[in-house]
Amino acid sequence: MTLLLDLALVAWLLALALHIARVRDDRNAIVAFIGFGLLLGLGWTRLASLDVALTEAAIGGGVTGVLLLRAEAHLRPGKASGASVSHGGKTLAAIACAMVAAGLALAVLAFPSPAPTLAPAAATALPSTGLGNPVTAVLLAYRALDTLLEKVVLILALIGVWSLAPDHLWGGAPSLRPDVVPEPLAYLAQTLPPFGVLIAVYMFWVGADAPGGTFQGGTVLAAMWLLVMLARLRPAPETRRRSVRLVLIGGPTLFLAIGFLGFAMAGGFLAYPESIAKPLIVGIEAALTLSIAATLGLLVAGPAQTAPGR
Amino acid sequence: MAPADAFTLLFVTAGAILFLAGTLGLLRFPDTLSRLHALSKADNLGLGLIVIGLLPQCDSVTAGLKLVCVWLLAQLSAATASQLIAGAVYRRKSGP
Amino acid sequence: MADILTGAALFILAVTALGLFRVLRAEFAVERMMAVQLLGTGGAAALLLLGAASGTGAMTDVALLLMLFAAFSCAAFALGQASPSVEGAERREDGA
Amino acid sequence: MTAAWLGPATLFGLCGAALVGIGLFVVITHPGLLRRIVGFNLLGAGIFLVFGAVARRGAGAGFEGDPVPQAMVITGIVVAFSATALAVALLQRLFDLTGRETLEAQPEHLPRSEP
Repeated sequence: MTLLLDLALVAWLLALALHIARVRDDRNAIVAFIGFGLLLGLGWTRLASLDVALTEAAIGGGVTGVLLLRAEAHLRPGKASGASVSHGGKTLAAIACAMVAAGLALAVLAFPSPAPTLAPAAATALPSTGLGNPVTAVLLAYRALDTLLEKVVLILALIGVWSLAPDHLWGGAPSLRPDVVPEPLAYLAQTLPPFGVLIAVYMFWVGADAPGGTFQGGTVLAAMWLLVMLARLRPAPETRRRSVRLVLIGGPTLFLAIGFLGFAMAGGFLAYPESIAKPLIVGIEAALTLSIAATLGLLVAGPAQTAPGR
Repeated sequence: MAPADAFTLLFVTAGAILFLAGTLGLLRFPDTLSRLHALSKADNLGLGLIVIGLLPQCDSVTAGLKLVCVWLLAQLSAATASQLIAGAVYRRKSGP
Repeated sequence: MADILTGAALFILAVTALGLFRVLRAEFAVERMMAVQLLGTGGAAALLLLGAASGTGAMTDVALLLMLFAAFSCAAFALGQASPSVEGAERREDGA
Repeated sequence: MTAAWLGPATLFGLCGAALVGIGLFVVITHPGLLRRIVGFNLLGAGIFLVFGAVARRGAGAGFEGDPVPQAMVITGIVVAFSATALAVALLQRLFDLTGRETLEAQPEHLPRSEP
């Protein structure tokens, strides 16, 4: 029965992907992509990666979808049917892509058996962190450097997005304002965020011992913030505001500071003393959750569109 | 079969049938509004029945509470989404 | 019992997918918004059933998040739909 | 061997390979840049699925999957999102300046000066 379920999921994922590739209308493709993200979240649970399933449902199905939908609405007025690639070129591209896919498929089939794994190593080191969720332990203890660098990438991407604003708008507020806000949406924006914030705090809190954690919690918070901004209950903040920038870099800075403290306290960069490893990790996670929420939300909001007020 | 399992089976089956009904409505009904009606009613009731059916299988009160939360969230989002879609349909019909 | 619950999840997913492709082919763009709603409810139901079948409580959390983001995406879609420029383009598209 | 063949790891790994192919095709052939961004995301999803297959096969020590690739996929999804956001912002700026959402040269369409 589970085999049938897996086969069906794979078939639907591929069908949706083909639909995205073939359909003419961009909006239709984006809606299909949101569906694809939600379905892929289901697929990840079949691979026993609940942490990834949560992230995929939140980012793939939710926040990316909103980003693309807003872009589509922005680009719609000038929809020009650009000259598409010639028929021969398309065939050639299809053959090349099929070959790449086939090569990758062969690699999947030729995975060594027994599979190499770091799971035992992660398991033996887990007690020293005081955490119960191995994925959180990998993200914030064994491979903390990766996570730290990823935060830097996020901030860099945000700086990249901001710097696309014309010079005189630098430091101003991004504009998420739609022309019309339907009444039910305003209602949703008032009722959903309390729920969402509760779910985000819960996600963050169980992350130490069960699937969940900073990314999932942060994404939920970002989505709720976006909903409030989209429904015009709160304006988007000016990007030059000090508080905004402090929240953005607060998480990575705390992470880095504790990382350097590791030299003094545990003999290495990003090493935690065993006795207080868990409180340290949870503290870093709390600050990171807020930073991630702010960064993701502002990434979707885009570059500044109104001049900064004097 | 334990009574709890029989209860689960009954409600899950009913829920699955409602999902089928919702999709049939979606495939067969002629216009947007009645399709919307079929979808929002049947799917939410279906999810509700499945949640009720799974409650006896929960091993803790928190797990049961979370199940109910999923359903509440579905209620909220379905109600709003239906309103939004219906509003869009209405605007397109009457025109600005 | 686990097999029956998995079967029910498969059934609901199948029915949902059927509706999904019907909605994605719909001639009115508004109806496509139902696709996400459909997948949110159907996916959440399937996840709850699978979680009960395998005894993983955390599956409920995934269902919770799926529902939350389905609602969120619906709202975003409705906003794009409501802006006048889109509605104008929409009518042109339908008239064609 | 047959059990490994039919397991979810292999199935979703193959699905990932196919998604990479489809995503790459969209990125190469589609004229619209927005759709190319969607294709890029499909491609990413495919690669992550292959990683997921690796993680699932690495189950051991009481875990249902190898946590290291799983953590890498989570990091990857977030980074892919930030890249998507940057690409979308670039595309919107291109559109504001030239009124086009494709990359072909259109000599008659001179860029408007900045407002």
